[in-house]
Amino acid sequence: MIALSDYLMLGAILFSLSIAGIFLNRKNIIIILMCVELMLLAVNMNFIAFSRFLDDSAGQVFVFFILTVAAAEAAIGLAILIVVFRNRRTINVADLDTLKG
Amino acid sequence: MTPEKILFYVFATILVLSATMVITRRDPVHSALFLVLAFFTSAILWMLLEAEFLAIVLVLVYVGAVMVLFLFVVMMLDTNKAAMRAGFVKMMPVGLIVAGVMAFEMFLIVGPQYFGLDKFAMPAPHPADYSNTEELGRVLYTVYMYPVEIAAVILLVGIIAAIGLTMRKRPDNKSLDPSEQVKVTKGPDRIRVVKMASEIKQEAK
Amino acid sequence: MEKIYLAIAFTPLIGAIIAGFWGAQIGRAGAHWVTSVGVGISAFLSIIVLLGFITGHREAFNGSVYIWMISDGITFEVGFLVDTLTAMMMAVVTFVSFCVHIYTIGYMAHDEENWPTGSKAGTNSYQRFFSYISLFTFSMLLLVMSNNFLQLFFGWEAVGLVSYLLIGFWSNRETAIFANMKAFLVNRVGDFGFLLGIAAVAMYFNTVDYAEVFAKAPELANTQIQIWGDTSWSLMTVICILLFVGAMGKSAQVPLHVWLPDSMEGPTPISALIHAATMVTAGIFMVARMSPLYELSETALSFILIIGATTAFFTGLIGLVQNDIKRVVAYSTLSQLGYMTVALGASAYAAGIFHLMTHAFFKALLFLAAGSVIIAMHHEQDMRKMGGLKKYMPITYWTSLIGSLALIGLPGFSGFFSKDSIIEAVHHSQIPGAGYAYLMVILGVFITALYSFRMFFMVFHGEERMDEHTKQHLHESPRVVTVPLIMLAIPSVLIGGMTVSGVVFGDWFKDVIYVAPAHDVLKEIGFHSTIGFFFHGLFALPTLLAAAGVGVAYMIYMKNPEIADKIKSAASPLYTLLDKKYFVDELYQAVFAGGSRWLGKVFWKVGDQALIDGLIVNGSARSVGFLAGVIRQIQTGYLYHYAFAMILGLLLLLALFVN
Amino acid sequence: MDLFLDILWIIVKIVAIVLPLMLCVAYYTLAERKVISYMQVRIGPNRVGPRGSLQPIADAMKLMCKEIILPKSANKTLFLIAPMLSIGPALAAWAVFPFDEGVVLADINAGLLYLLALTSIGVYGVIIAGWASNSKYAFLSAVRLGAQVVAYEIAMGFSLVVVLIASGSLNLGEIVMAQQGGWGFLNWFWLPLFPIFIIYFVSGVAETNRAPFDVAEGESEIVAGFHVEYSGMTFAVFFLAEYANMILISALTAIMFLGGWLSPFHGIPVLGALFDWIPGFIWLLLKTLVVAFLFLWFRATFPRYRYDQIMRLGWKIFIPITIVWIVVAGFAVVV
Repeated sequence: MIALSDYLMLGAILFSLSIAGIFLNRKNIIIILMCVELMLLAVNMNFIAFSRFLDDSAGQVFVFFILTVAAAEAAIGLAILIVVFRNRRTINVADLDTLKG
Repeated sequence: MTPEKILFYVFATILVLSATMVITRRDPVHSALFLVLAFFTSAILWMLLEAEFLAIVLVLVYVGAVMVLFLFVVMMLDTNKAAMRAGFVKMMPVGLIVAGVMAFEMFLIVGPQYFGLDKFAMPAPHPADYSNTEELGRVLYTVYMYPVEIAAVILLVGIIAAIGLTMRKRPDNKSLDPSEQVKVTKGPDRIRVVKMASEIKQEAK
Repeated sequence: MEKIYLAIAFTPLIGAIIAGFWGAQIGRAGAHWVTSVGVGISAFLSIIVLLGFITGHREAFNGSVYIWMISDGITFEVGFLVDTLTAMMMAVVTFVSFCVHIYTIGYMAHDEENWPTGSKAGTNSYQRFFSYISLFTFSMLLLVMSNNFLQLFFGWEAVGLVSYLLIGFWSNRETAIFANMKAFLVNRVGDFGFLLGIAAVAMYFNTVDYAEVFAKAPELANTQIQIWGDTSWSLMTVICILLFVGAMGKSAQVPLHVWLPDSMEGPTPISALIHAATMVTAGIFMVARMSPLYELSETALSFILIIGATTAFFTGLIGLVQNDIKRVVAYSTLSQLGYMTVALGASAYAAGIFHLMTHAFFKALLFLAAGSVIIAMHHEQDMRKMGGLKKYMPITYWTSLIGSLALIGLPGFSGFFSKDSIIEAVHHSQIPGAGYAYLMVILGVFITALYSFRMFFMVFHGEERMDEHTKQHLHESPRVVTVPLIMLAIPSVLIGGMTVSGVVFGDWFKDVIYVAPAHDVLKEIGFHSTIGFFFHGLFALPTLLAAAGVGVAYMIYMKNPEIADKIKSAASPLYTLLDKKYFVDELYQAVFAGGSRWLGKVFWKVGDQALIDGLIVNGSARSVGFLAGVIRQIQTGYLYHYAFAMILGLLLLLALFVN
Repeated sequence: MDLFLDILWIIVKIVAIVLPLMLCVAYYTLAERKVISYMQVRIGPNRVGPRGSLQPIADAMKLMCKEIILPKSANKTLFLIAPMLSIGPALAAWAVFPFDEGVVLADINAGLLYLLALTSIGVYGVIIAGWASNSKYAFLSAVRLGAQVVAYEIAMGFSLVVVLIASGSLNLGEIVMAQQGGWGFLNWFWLPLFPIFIIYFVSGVAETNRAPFDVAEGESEIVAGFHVEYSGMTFAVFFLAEYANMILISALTAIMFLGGWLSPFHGIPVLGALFDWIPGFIWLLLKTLVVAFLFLWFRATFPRYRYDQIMRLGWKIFIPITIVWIVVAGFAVVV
C-alpha cells in the first residue's frame, strides 16, 4: 500500500527540485517559468493525494482551478516573454534589470 | 510489493529524474521535453490516486497545449545558451543547499510520522461504476459554481491579455487587401493623362 | 421708539456705503452731500433725543434689535441702550462729526494735489474720504449705543479699522503708512486686553448684556480667581484692568499713547474727529459706562488714576517743545485725555464725561482752526514759519483764541468748569494715588496754558516768518471752513456754564452712572450754583497757574524770543528728553518691534527654516530618500534575487513548522 | 499467476488490434495511390503482384532495408525518438475504440478525454522531428504544424464537447448507443450536429496534416517539411503514423457522427429487418472506409491552402462556430 506520506514526500522533492532549478537557471527566464510549472505540479500532487486519502473531492476542485490559472499564467507569461524579446532582443534575466531602484 | 506500489515507485523515480533533467539540461528544448515527461508521469501517478479526470486534463492542457507553447517559444527565440548558463556551476552549491534544506524540512513535516499509513489508511478503491469526472463535475457545478465562473473569467482575461500583448501590425508586412483592390476605378487610379503641347517649337539655331 | 435710534445709527452707514461703493458714479458733490446729509440727519435726531431726555419725556431705552446667535446660553445680539450718557455722547459725536463733514468739503477740496498724477489710490479719494468719516461716525455710534459687550467690541474694532484707513489715507506717504500701522498695532495691544476682559466677563457672568452683568456684579465682587500659580486675584480688578487696557489703547493713555501724535499724518478733519469726538473718547465712555464694575475695585480705580495723571502731565510737557502746529494740539489732547482719565479714576465719572463733552467742542475747534491755518499756509505745519497771521485771518484768530482760552480753563469758558471740577474731585479723592494725581493735574494746568499760548503767539502774533510767496497768498479761509469754526466756538464758550450744574453736580446721570457712596467726591465739593463755582474758581490755584502759564508764554514768545533758545541750551538734556518724547518710541522700537522682529527671525530661522522646513519636511524627505537609497541597494532589479528572498522566507516559515 | 495471464490476455488483444491496423495502413497507402491515379486518369501501381496489390509490402521491405541517415548536426536522441512519438499516440488511441457493442480493449469512462489527450500529444513527434533535424525547412515545418495543430485541436475539442453534450457521456460506446433510435441513420449525430460534424471532420484533416492543409509538408515550399532529413525506417514510421492517424480520424468520425457500428436502417420498418443480420463491425468498417476515401478525394481535388488562410479558418471561423454550438446544444439538451 502506498502511504500518503509517499505522495507528499514526492511532492516535496519536486518542489525542492524546482527551487533548485530556479537557482541554477537564474538567467533563463523560460526555465524559471518551467520551474514554476513544476512547483505547481508538486502542489497539485499534494492536493490530489490529500483529496484521495481524505476522500474529499474539494482537493481535486482546487487542482482544477490551479490548472486553469496556471494555463492562463503560462499563456500570459509567454506572451510577455515574446514582447520582451521583441523589444529588448534578449530574455536573459541578467539583462532585464529595469526594476532596479 | 503490490503492483500499484511498483508502479508508484517506477513512475515516481521517472518523475524525479525528469524533474532533475528539467533543471539541469543545457538546452531549454530538452528541459521542456523532460517537463512534458514529468507531466506525463504525474498524470499516471494521479491515475493511481483515482483522479482520472485530472490526470487526463493534465495531459490535455499541459502536454497538449501549454508545453507546446513553451516549446514553440523556446524554439523560436534565438537565445544565447552560453550566457543563459552563466553562473550555473557557481550557483550549484547554494541551490543544492537551499533545496536540500527545504526538502529536509518538508520531510520532517510531511514524513511518515505524521502522514504514514498508520495515520492515514489507504481508502478503499472506488466501485467500478464510479466516475471521477461525474463526481468532480457535480461538485464543480454546485458547490463551486462561483469559483468556476471566476476561473472562466480569469481564462478569458488570460486570452485577451495574451492576444493583446503579442498582437502588432508588422511594419514590413506587404499583404494585399482584396477588398481595397476591387475598389480601383478604371480612370484616374490607373492612368494619368498628361496635357502637353502637340508641337514643341524648335529654337532657331 | 427704536426706529429713531436705528435711523441715528444707520443713516451715516448708508451715506458711507453710497459714497464708498458708488463714489465714482455720484461724483464729488454727490458724495459730500449724501454723507453730510446722512450725518446731519443723525445729528438732528440725536439732538432731538437729547432734548427729549433734558425735558424729561424720554425714557431710557434698553432693548435688542436683532439676535445674532445663542451659544451655550450666551445670547449675542445687536441691541441699543440709550440713556442720558448715550444721548449725550450721540449728540456730541454726531454734532462734531457733522461739523467735520462740512469742514472737510473745504479742506479736501483740492485733495487731488496731494496725490501723484495718475495714482490709482488717488482716484475718487475725495468720495472715499467722505465714506470713511461717515463710517467712522457709524462705528462710534454703534459703540456708544451698544447694550452689550459684543457690540461694544464690534464698534471698538470698527473704530480702530476706520482710524487705520483714515490715518493712512494719503497712502502714497510713507510716514502715513507708518503712522497707521503704528496706530493699528498699538491699538491691537489694547484690544487684546479688552478682548480678554470681555472673555472674562462672558466666562464669569455667563452673559454679555450690560444690564445683566451690572445686576450680577455685586454678587461676584469678592470673587477671587487664580490665573497662574497660587496667587489669587480679585475678579473685578482683573476684569476692570483688562478692560481699561483696552481703553488705554483707544484713549491713548501712557504707555499706549504713542500712536496718537503720529496720527497727525492723516488729514486734519480726521485729527479733529479722532481727537475730539470719536475714537479717543471711546475709552473714557467705556469706563464711565462700566462704572458699576469699576466701583467694585479700588485697585483698578487707583491704577486708572495714576495712569491718567501721568498722561495728563508728561504728555503736556512734550507739547511744549513741539513745533508742528498739529502736534501741539495732539499733545494737548493727550494731556486732556489724561484729565478725563483722572476723573474716572477719582470716581468722578460725570466730571470726566463732562470734560469729554466740553473738550470735544474746543478741541475740534482748535483742530479745525489749525487746519484753517494749514490751508492758508499751503499745508505748511511748522510754527516757526508762521507768525502774525492775526491780520490775515481774523475769524480763525478769534475762534482760535476762544478755543485756547477754553482749553486753559479761563473762568467762564466751558473748559474752566470741566477742568476745575476734575481738579476739585481729585483734591477730595481718597483713592490711593490721589495726591500724586492732584499734583500732576495742578501742574498740568500751568503747562497747558504755557503750550497753548506758545502756539497761539507763535502762529498769530509776532514777526511774519513765512516766505514771500506764501505771504502774498495769505487770506481767510472759505466760509465752508469758517462756519464750522464759529459753530464750534459757541458751545466752546457756553456749554460748560450752561450744563455744569446739571451734568456734573445734578442728577443727569442718576440712574446711569453708579458711584459708591465712599467714592462720591463730587458730592463733597460743595457745589451751590454755577455762579458760585465760577467765583470760587476765579481766584483759585488753577486759574492762577493758568494765568501764570499765559504770562510766561507771553514773556518768552512775544517779548524776548531769545529766552526760549537760552532755556533750550541751558536745559539741553531735558529738552532732548522732551523732544524725543521720553524715548518711548525708541524704546518700543527697540524692545517690542525689535524684539518681535528678533523673535520672528528666530521662529523663521529656527522654527520654520531649521525645524519645519529643514527637519520635518526636508528632513523626513531626505531621510526617506537616504533610507530608500540604502534599501535600493537591495533592489537589484534581478528577478532571481527577489525569488531568492521569497525562497529564504519560505525556508524560515517551514522552520517554524518543523518544531 | 493470474496477473501474468491477465497481462498476456491484454497483450493478445493489443496485437489483435494493431496487426490488422498495420495491414490497413499499408493498404491505405496503396488505396491512396490507386484512387488518386484513377481520379487523374492514370493506372497507378500495377507491377508488384496482381494489379499492384503487393506494392505496400515491397515498399515496406525497401524502407526497412534502407540506411537510416543521421544528420551530423542533428540531435540524435530526439531525432530517433520523434517518429516513435508520432506513431505512439496514433496506435494508443485505439485502446478505447469500440469495434462493436462491448468489443473494446479498455472500456474507460473518460474515453473521449483520453482520445483528445492522445491526439493532442501526437504533435510532439512532428515538432521534435523538425527541431531535432537541425534544418531550416524541417524547423519551419515544425513551427507551422505546431501552430496549426494547436489551433485545430481547440476546434476539435469543442466539437467533441458538443458531442459529449448531445450524448451525455464520455464513453465512446455510450456515445454510439446514444445515436440509436427509430429513424435509422437520421438519428445519427451528423444530422442534428451537422456543422459540428463538418468542423470535426475538417479539423481532423487539418490535424492529420493532410491536403489541403498540408503546409507542414509543403513539398513545393519547404521540400518535405519535418521529415526531409529522415530516411529508411524512420521515414516509414512517420508515414505509418500519418496514415494511422487518418484511419483513426475516419473511424472516430464514424463512431461519433455516423452511428458507429449501428445499422443505418435500424428501426426503419422493412429495411431495418432486412439488414439487421449484418454484424456491427461490418457497418463500422464500411463507414470508416467511406470517410477514409474522403481524405483521398480531398487530396486529389483541392489545392493547398495558404497558411494565413488556414489559421484564419481555424481561429476565426471554426472556434466561434463551435462555441456557439456548445451553447445551442446545451439549450437543446436542457430544453
